[in-house]
Formats: sequence, C-alpha cells, structure tokens
Amino acid sequence: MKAKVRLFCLVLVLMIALVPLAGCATSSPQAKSTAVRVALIMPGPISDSDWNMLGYEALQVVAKEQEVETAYSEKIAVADAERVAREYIAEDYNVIIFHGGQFVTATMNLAGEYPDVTFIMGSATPVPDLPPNVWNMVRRYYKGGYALGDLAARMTKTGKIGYLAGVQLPDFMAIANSVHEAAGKVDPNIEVIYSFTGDQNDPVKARQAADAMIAEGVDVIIDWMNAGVSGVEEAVLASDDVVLMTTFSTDKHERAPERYLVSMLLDLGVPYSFMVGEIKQGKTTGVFDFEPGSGMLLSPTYNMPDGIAASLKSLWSQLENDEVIPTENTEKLFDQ
Amino acid sequence: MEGTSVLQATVRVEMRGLNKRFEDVVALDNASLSLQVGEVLALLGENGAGKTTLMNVLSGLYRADCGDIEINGQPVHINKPLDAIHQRIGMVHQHFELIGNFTALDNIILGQEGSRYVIDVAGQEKRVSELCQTYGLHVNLRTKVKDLAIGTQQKVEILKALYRGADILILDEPTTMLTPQEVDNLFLIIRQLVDNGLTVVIITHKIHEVLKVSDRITIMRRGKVICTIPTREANEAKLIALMMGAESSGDCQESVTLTDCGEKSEPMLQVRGLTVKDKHQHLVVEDVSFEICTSQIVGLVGVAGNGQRELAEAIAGLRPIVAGEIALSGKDLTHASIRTRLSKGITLVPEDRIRQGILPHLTVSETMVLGAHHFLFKDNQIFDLKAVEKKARAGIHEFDIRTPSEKTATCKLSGGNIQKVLLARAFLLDELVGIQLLIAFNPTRGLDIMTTHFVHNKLAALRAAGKSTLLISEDLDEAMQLCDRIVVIRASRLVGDFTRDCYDRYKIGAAMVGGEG
Amino acid sequence: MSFELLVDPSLLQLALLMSTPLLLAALGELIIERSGILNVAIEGMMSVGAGVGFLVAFFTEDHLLGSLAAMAAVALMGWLLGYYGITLRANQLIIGLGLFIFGLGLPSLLYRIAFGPQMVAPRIDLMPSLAIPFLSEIPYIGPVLFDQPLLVYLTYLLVPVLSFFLFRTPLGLQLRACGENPRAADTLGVNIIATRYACVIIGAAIIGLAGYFIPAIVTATYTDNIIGGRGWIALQLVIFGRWLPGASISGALLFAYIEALQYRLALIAKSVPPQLFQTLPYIVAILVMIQVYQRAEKPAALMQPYNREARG
Amino acid sequence: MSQATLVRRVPIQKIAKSLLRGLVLYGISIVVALLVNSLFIAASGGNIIDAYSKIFSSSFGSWIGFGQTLNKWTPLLLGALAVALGNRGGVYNIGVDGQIYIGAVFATGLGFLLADVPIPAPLIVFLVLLAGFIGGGMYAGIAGYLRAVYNVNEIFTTVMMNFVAVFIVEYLATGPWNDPIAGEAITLPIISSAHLPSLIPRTGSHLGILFALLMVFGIWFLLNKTRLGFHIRAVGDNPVASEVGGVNIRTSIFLTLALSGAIAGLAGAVEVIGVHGGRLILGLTPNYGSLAILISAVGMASPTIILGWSAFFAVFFVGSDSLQRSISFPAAGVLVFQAVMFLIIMWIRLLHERGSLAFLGEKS
Repeated sequence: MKAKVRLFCLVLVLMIALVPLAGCATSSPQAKSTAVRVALIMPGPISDSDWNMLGYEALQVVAKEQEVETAYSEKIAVADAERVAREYIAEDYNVIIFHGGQFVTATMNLAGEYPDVTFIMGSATPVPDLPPNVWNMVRRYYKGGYALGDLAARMTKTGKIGYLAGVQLPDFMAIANSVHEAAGKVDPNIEVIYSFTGDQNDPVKARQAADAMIAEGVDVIIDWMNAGVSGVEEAVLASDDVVLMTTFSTDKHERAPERYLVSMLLDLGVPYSFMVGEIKQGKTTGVFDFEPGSGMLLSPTYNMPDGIAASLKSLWSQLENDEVIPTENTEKLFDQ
Repeated sequence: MEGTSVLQATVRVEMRGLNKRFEDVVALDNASLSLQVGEVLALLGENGAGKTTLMNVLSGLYRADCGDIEINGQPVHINKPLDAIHQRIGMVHQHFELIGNFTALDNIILGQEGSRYVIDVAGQEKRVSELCQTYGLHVNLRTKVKDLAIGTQQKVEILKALYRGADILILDEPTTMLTPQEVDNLFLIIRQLVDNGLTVVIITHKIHEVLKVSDRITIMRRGKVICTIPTREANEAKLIALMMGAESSGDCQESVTLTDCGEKSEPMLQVRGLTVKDKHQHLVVEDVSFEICTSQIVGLVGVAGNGQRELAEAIAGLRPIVAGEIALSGKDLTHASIRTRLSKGITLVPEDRIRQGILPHLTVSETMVLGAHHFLFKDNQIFDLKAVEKKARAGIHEFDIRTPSEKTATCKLSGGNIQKVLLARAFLLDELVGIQLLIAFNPTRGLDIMTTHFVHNKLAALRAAGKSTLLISEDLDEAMQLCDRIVVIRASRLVGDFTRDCYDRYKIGAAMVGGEG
Repeated sequence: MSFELLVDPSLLQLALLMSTPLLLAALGELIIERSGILNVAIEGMMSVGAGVGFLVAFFTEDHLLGSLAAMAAVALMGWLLGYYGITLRANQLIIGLGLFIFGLGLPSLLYRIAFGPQMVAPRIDLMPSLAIPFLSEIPYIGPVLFDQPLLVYLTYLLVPVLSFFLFRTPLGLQLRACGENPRAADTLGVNIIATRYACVIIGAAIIGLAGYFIPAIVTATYTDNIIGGRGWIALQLVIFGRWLPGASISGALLFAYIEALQYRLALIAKSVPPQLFQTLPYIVAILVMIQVYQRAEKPAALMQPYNREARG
Repeated sequence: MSQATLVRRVPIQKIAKSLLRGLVLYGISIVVALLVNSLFIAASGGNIIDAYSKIFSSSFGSWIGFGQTLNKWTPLLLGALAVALGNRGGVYNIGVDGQIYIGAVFATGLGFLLADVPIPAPLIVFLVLLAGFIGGGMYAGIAGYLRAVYNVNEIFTTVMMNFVAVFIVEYLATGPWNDPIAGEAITLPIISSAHLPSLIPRTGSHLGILFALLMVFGIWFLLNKTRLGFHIRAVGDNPVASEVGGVNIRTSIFLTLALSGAIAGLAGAVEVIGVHGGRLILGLTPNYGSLAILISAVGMASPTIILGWSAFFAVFFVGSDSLQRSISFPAAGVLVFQAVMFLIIMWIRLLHERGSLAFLGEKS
C-alpha cells in the first residue's frame, strides 16, 4: 500500500514542480492595459446583509456610475488577501479595493511592488506616508455614534443606555467615548454601559450580552455589530419592558418595527465611486473621510416623538457641516 | 462410562463436506461430522486443527464456504447466530461472550427478554432460577458478571444456552481455567444435561478429560476430520497418534527432566510483604512473601483473578507497590522503573499477548526487539533498523516463527506464532543483558505439542544455566511437570506452598478454591 | 459582585434556555455512543441542522417542518457516518472529523444558494415560549422554569424517557449490549449492524434538532459558525454524565450558566479585558473534565467496528 | 517450515504492479470527487468545465499562481505533519489552529522584543521561527500534560484551547499590540529584518516551504531512525505493550503532543513573517487545522505520503478560491469541496481494502 502511494506523491510533487515552466509560457506578471478594471476583495460573505453586502452593492454603483469592469472576491481570509489580489493583478485588474482595514499589510506590500496598480484601503485613522498609488478611506464612525448617543440619552427612561459591539477595536472604543460624550451633554447623570462580545457576527453571544444589559436596566441599546445584531433584536423583543435600539450599516427596522429608533446607514457607493472616478482622472492617491455627509446617513426614524426626531436631524446636519465636532479618542474607554 | 444413548443412536445433526478459509489459511478442509441425541461428543485436536471453526460454523458465527448441514434430517442454512438459536444450538466459547457490566440475569435474557416493550425483571429472574434448580447451576443472578468467579461465569454461559431451549450444547475448551474440583463439578453437570436428553459437544485438546467424560471422540487435524471412534475403544497413545498424524514422533509426552541442583542454589528473587492495589484502590495482592532461588522454577497457580496477574506485574514493575519490597540477588528493586528491571534481567512474558505483548501494526522485528531495544544499539539515541532486523531474523529462525518476513505487520501472525515472538523477545534480552528472572505467563498456551515441548526445554535450559523462573500457568499439569516448587495464591494471598516431592493435584486444587479438597 | 447577580431570574432563565441545545445534542450523542459508535461530528451536524432547519422554516414559515427538515438532513449525515464506521469499518474518529468539516461548509453554501446578497438578513419568528398555567405564576422560579419554549420542556422530558428506554426495555438492553460486547450480543441474535445504524441515524436526527434550536429559539437568523463550539461541549457532556442521560443535565446547566454569567461579570469588572471572561466557559470546561476523566468508564466496545467473521 | 525464508525480497515487477494499481486507485477517487463536487458548482449555477479548468490554471497557470500555491502548501504541510506525528504517537491533535495562533503570538512577541537589538537578519528570522516552534509546543504541551497525568482526552482539550487561543490573539491584536491605523484586529508589524525572504520574486512566495520540506525529513528521521521515534510509534500502536517493554508512556505521549504542537506553531510563525509582513492577525488561519486533519488522514499519517497530498490540497485550495472570480462560486463551497474530496478518497480506499474493487486486482 504505502509504496504505491509514495510514488503517487512523487508524481504529484513533480507535477507541481514542472508547472511553472508552463506558467511562464502562459502569462507574464506585468501585463499592461489602459481600461480601468476594479476588483473588490471582501473579508466576509456578501450574503451577510451587512458590511460585505454593502461592499457588493457599492461595487454595482461603481460599475454603473464610472462605467468600469468590476469583479469581487468574498470571504477572503487575511491570509489569502494578498494572493487573491495578485491573481487579479495578473488578470490585468488595475484598481484593487480592499474592503476593510485588516488588509493594510497586503496593501502596503503590493503598492510597492505594483506601482501601476492603484489600491483602495479602508482604515480607522489616516495611514501615515501614504504610497503614491493608494487611496485611503478613513471611516469616522464616532461622529455618527455621537448623534446616536444624543438620541439614546433623550429617549432613555431608566437613565441607562447601552453600547454593544463585537471586537474591542480602537475606533469602536472611540464610538463608545463619543456616545458617552453626547449623552453627558444631554444629561450628566446618564450612565453609559458598554460591552464587547468578542465577535461581530455571533448572534448567540450578542443575545446573551444584550440580555445582560437589559437586566442591568438599560432601555436603549446602540448596537455596533454586524451579523450579531439579530441576537440583540431578539433580546430586545424578548424583554418584557420596552427596550429600544439603534444599529448601523443597513436599516433593519422591519425585523423589530416596535423597537428600532433609527439606523445609521453606510452608503459605500459614495466613497468607492468617488475614488475610482479620481483614479480615472489620474489622481492615484488621497484620503477620503467616510463620515456624515459623505456616505454616512440616517435612516427614517421610528418610535420617537417628533421633537426628538427633529433635534436628531438637526444634530446630524450640524455634524455634516462640522458645526459639531466630537472628540476622537481611540486610546482608551471613557471610564478606564 | 459410555452413555447408554449410544445404543439407540438417533442422528441429531449431520455436517457434510464443510470448507472454510480465512484469507490464505485453510481452516476447514471438507470436514464432516454427525451428532446423536443424548451423547457427549469430544472434538479432539491440536490448536488450529479447526475444531472451534467447525463449531462456529454450526453456531452461525462463521459461514462455511461450501458444504451442507442437516438437522433432524432436514437440510438447514445457518447464516447467523440467530438461526442456530432457532435450531436450538447453543455454544459456550472458550473466552466467554459475556458483558461484564451487565448482571448475570441481563446477560442470560439478552435477545429474548420475553416481552416486547418493558422488561419484567422479576418474572424473568423466576424463570431463570427455575432452570438453575433443574440443572444444579447455582448463580447469583443479580450480581454483575465481572464480579463472578470464572467457574460461575461458565455456568452463566450454559444458562444462556439452556434459557434459549438449546438441546445441543457446544463447550469450547471448557476446563482450561477451572480447578480440578470445578472440572469434576462441570462433568457432573454435563452428565446431568445429557441424561435430560441434550447433546453436548466438548472441544478440547486434553486427552484424559476426553476419556473421562465423552461417549464418542472425533479427531481433527489441519482442518480435516480424521476419524470418529467410541471412547471405550480409545486409549491415550492411540489418540495422540491420531492427533499428531504422521509427523508425530510418539514421544511428545516425554516430560522435561529437571537435573537436580538444589544445594548450591542461593536466593535470587526475594519478595517480602508485597502489597498491591488496583486503580479502584482494592487490595489485589496482600502481604505476599516468597523466594526464588537460582536455577529454580517456581510455579504460581490459582483460580484466574485471584491476584497472580497483579503479583507478576508488580514484580515486573508494571504496578505501583503499596507496601513490601522486592530484591533481586540482594539489590532492592521495589520502586525501580521497568527499564531498570529489564537492565537487571527481569523480563515478563505477559498474560495477554495481544494487549500487553505485541505492537500489532509495527513489524515483527520491531515487536521482537521492544524492551531489548534499550540495550541493542551502540549509540543510544539511534534506532538501527539493520541491527534490529538481523536479531529478528535470528529469532524467527531459532523459534521457527511462521511469518512471510521480519517486515510483516505483527497482527498478521497467528496466536501461536505471536507467543513464539514474545518468547524470542525474552531470550533476545537474555542474549543482551542476561536474564536473571523470567516471569512467564502461560508460556505454552495455544502452542502445538512440538513447540510446547521446545519451550519447556528452553525453560529447563534457563534453569540449568542457574537462572530463576516464575511460571504462572493455568495448566496445573504443566506446572507440576516443570516446577521445583508450586505456590498457590487465593484471594490475593499466598495460601499454599508445595515442593516437588509432595505434589498432589487435589491438594493443590483444594488450596486454589479454599474448599475442603 | 453581589449574590443577587448570580441568581438573577433572567440570568437563570437564559441559562436554562441555552442549556437545552447542549443537553439535546448530548442525548443524541449518548444514544450513538451507547451503541458503540463515536461521533465527533456533532459540531458540524448541529450547524447543518441549524442551516437546513432555518431555510425550510423560512420558506414554509413553519417550525414543525423546520425541525423535521433539520432532523432529516442530519439523519442523512448520521447514515453516512454509519456507512463508513459500521459497513466499511473505517476509523470513526477520522471520518467524524471529515463530516464535521463538511458540516461547517454545507449550510453556509446552501444559505448562499438560497438567498443571494440581501439588504436585510432573512428572519424567522422565534418559537413562542409557552407559560404553563399556574406553575409559571409561582414567584421567582415560575418564570425561570415554566415560561420556556416547548422544545425546552420536551428536551428535559426526553431525559427520563431515554433512561427508561435504555435500562428498562428489551431494545434498550440490546442497544447497550452492542456498545459493550457486540460479539456476545450477536451470538444471542441481536442484529448489531441494524441496531448501530438505527442509533446513529436517530441520534444524529436529535443532534440536528439541537442545532435547529439555535436559530429557532435564540437568534431568529442563520449566520456562519452559529454553533460556536457548542457541539464539542455536548460531546464532552456525554463523558461528563458517564453515559447516563440524567447526569448530563448538570453539566449542560453549568456550562450554559457560566456562558451567560460572563457577560454580567464583564459589565461590572471594567478593568478586566473582556476576552478573559469569554475564555471562561472553555477553561472551566477543561478544569471540570480533569476531574471527570479520572472515573470515566466508556462503553467497552466504543469505536470498535464489528466484524463477525474476524477471528478470535 | 521454510516459510520464514520463503519471501525475503518482493520481486520488482510486483512492486511496479501495485504502484500502478495505487495510481489507478487514487485517480479514480479524485475523478469521482470532482464529479460529486460539480454538483455543487452546478447548483450555484456555474459551468463545470470552466470551473475546473479555472481551478488548475489559476494555481498552476502562472508564476504568481504557483508562488501562491507554494505559500498555501507550507501551512497545510506543516499542519498535516503535526497531526500525523500525533496519530503516530497515539494522540489526536485537533488543536492545530490554536497552536498556529499561539506560535504566531510567540513569534510576534519575540519580534517586538528584538525590535532594537542589533543581530543579523538571518539569526532574527531563525529566532522568531524558533519562538513560534516553542510557543506552539508549550501550548500543546498543556494538553499533553493533562493527557499524560490526568488522562484527559486530548481531543477535547485541544479543541477547547482553539477557542481560548482565538481570544488570546484577539486581546493582543485589539489591545496592547494593536495597530490603530488598521481599525481591525491586527497588530503592528515587527522589524522588517525578521521577514522571510521571498522564494520567487514578484509572486509573494516566501522561503517557508523549504522549512516545511526540512520538517518532513526531520519527522521521517525522528520516527524511523531514532529511539524516541520508536518509542512514539510503539506507544501509538500499543501503549500497554510499550510499558511492558520499559517505555515511559507518559513521557512519550507528552513529547508527542508537544512536538506536534511545535510543528503547528512553526507554521504560525512562518505565516506571520512570511505572509503577513510581520503582523499577528485575527483570522491568521482559515481552517488550516481542520484541513490538516483531513490531509493527514488521507496521507495515512506518513510524512512522505502527506507531502504529496498536502500539495494536492493546496492546489485545490488556491484553485477553488478563483472560482469566485470565474463563476462567482460561493466561498462557503471551498470547505465543502475539501471535505467531499476527503470523504470520497477514504471511501474508495476503504472499498479497496475491503476487497470490493476486484477489478483493481487483489487488495493490499
């Protein structure tokens, strides 16, 4: 048995070894082409009805508005991102969008290697000494979080509002801080309780964490999880006394119509289309601030008095025109 | 004592032209056999002669490749054990097919619980205990089988068959693990069964038992049925000749002669107040003391499960010692590691060959050097396959081990050959570090007469060379034939000490069971 | 940290709720192992149950059909394990791991084929929790024990039923015999192959139901890796309970309780990194098992394929 | 009698025959597996022919594809070796993923420590890899200790420790070592002198594969040429008998698991300084551990055989990703692909061993 299998393996290894010879024949690494071809690389499945689905939607927008050829890869582990990107480049894609900050290494490595390809990468704070062929989309969630914090502070009856996120990332901490700041402006006595479940996409954990908050007397929850949100919804629906919630990325209120106040929508079509447009004009580097007014917007409001709805809208527009500027603190949480 | 039943013989079972092969081994070669109502038929033959295989076919465990079976003149197909049960055939295997964690009752009623939905425990117990009364089989039905004595477990097996209304009862090597007293008791039971009109088949290789209990004797060799003769026409010599066939050199029974060297012998192994506990913290060896002198073979006998295994393993270092001490020629080894003991020349031929002996999927040579390998290589960290296989080939040759090559996976070997491998290992160690104490557990179980003889001579040779041997044997005859001394263990204590001049199988047996005698 | 926190009714209610899928899966596995087959694919089986069950429940809007679909799908996986482990006599552990990985991938593939990209993740209505009249009125323990979804009651009802079946009925006796000494059982006419197949298939179906429990009662949506290691815990609960149905309960409750408790603790102890609390359930599980394994005595024939013709 | 001397050397043409049979055997299994998998492709509305041509062209058809295949091969090969060593020693290491993570943690940690220590690059690389090796070893060693001393089943402990490892990485990658720019669970990079040199320029392939191949030889040598290796194999085959033979089972089991984990840890270190530019990342291992188990099983826990199969699975892994581009095949399918491939290879092999495939000649 073993002997024969061994030979089989040798053959396999040989195959592998020989292939590149075929390889050099078929394709050359640096193939040029003038048309802009955009590839989007996403960390999760586009069926997540969330961040990755938004990326997918945005790509459609880019294709339509900028009239460029597009392709995407979903559920690409960080370990595979660079590989997938290289494969796109090998297929003459010259704009690579990395849909998330975890791909920073990949971006930096490739940017150096392929000067004639332009990369778009998201991040939480501006990337220092940006290469000449990288666009940097900086997401400023905390600004939106400020508005939601203000809203929550006005809506709460128990004086306790909750902020629930998955992974304890710096900019997710920044949101907690600006929520706290906003709430404090409304009423200094309001208590902000936060919790990190350890996973943006685990609804079971989310459910348990949310239940814990509600038990603590929280009656407004600001959710900042992706697929995990459904767990929060179920916790809110299950609780006997009325608990309200907000979320981000998409408007999910139809899943808990009685409970949703508002959702902070992300329209990635705006930044991606803009940057690709710039690239078409030949501007291959720059920083795009992804914030209220440029991609971040409010969904319709529900379950709140008109007065509060109005004040929310005015606060939002103030945020858009930088009349209100929340402090950004990614270092540590307000109570630590 | 041939049963009257032989006279008005009515044929119960007729087996004709059965063949069965396992991969490359021919187990049955056109074997035929007939059983009559109300007789005891002894199926006599060496290990591997095909006795058990033949009966396994009848009891539906194996399927014959060809040949046919008639029961009461009707041709039948026995494809699975259930069919055999329907034909009222019951078999008691040599290694009992009992479920240790079940009670005796559960074991007996399993498969025929008497009701579809809920087990009526009380009702079944009544039924079974009635059976016990009729046949004088006394068993405590509520105890777990693993807590029962071997003899009692055998009764449970017989009850299983009777409970299913078996009137053909097959007993595979029923006496191997029994004391003489238990054997007599068993034979009484068998008689009782036969007088109640049952047919009993006894598979055995022990000639004197055959002569004692059977009405007819069928001899098998190499998968063939040689002949069937009425017991009254049989005698020991004749049967041996038939068993061994042409290759028999008549003198197989000639016992090993132990040259006397009593005087100059001084103590080699000293065991004082040895106490051992099992993993449930029960005492399994209690305050045992004895000595083995140089050039002496000491037999340790007892009913299985009375602590002999634990005692042997403790001396070999496999079990932690709670109290007492062990010394080899004066040097204390009580808490020495197994490896140290090996280096000092203490080696064990384990009881359970498969579990404790071999490396099933490694090669024969690797199995053979295991243990000896500590001392085999020049550079201690390197495993030198060349050297290993060289030693292995030598062993294979010396012990005439039947294996395609020393590279064959050990599990491919037959039981007898595996035993030879383990013995070869012991003597390889002797060659490397020199055995001082050999602890041999049933060294000849499952070996044919020739090899048995060969092993006995090996042991005698060790003795002649001034080495000591602790022989743990289920076979009292063997112990009495080989040992200078026999110590008896019962309930984890030494209860008897017999020197060669005062051997008496019934006294020893009495000591084993602790009964009168 | 106050005592009230530890015995807060909503906490206990959640613990009881979350203990159910663990217990149910453990019971399914127990049936399988009692018959002598080891199934390490629970995690994969549960996620298939969750995925398939969710899909069917979503399109038929019926929890009964969802449950049945989940059970059927996983029963199929059980049959596959049986085919490899019983008929082909493969190493059950390795095949189980293969099925585990298969089970991780399959549901998300199906989910994806069923719904493409969606603005809002598809949601089913949770199984309603039904309060038992009077009993649920009892202060404090009433809402904790007697205001749960039907499946919770059924699961805890299954425990005595299963132990009765195993230890008081002929079939149960034969089932256990297969796991203890198949050859013995075979010589007494017990059909080993059939019994074992029945056990893997039925056991797997139960595990599938346990998987469906999560989307149907906890989250209302399906997401990848929704089981999150609960299958592996269930596997250990069987050993924890020494292969006795009743004894698994305490383990299931303990784990679910600690899992629920960690989030309460996280709210209080701010300075401690949340990850520390999140590792708590797993570490506790390991510590508990250290004790358990000392006296664990598994079915004698567990993981041993049965081959009647094998010699000796 | 003379059976012992009968077969000493197997005739060469007999070997050739069985080799041929082996090739046919695995040929069949792979074909069947591809057929089954095409059901999934069809189900998600893709063209099967395109799909498969894409799979192999993208992992073979270019230097980049090839380089990436090598990169994928490395962790799969190391992981499978880890599992295989465990199996040989009688333990099932399901915790490869966790050990990869911890190996990565140690590697990164040492990288930070050595940030401003003047040592030549090759030495740093070596030290960092060593750190990963030790880290993985220590982590698996815990499970080994629990198994050896308390007889706690290592399958359970290693799985649980996978989850623990994830949280450890998450804590480091979002907390103390976090790179605030990324805004993800990802650490700052360690000094660039600790990065692995690339193997083929402009393909992103790194030297890791060489270490992996070295490891294959190392394990083979350990198992077959050393006393410890013999002990490991003996204990793996029959612990009780080994004890009778004076082998210390506990030590052997502990060492087996520790070594197994160490190999996995090495894989983690290689990933960090080879693929991720010296960063520790949550999601460092996309199910490498699970795949490693499959590969080891298919490779019958033999280092040499695993060498081939891991290469095959790497090709398949890289290839099936490309299906997303070509036919937008759901990513979830990849895992299913691998599992189906495994189940069918095992199926055909078992049928063969049970003698059910007569046309392949007598069974081995």
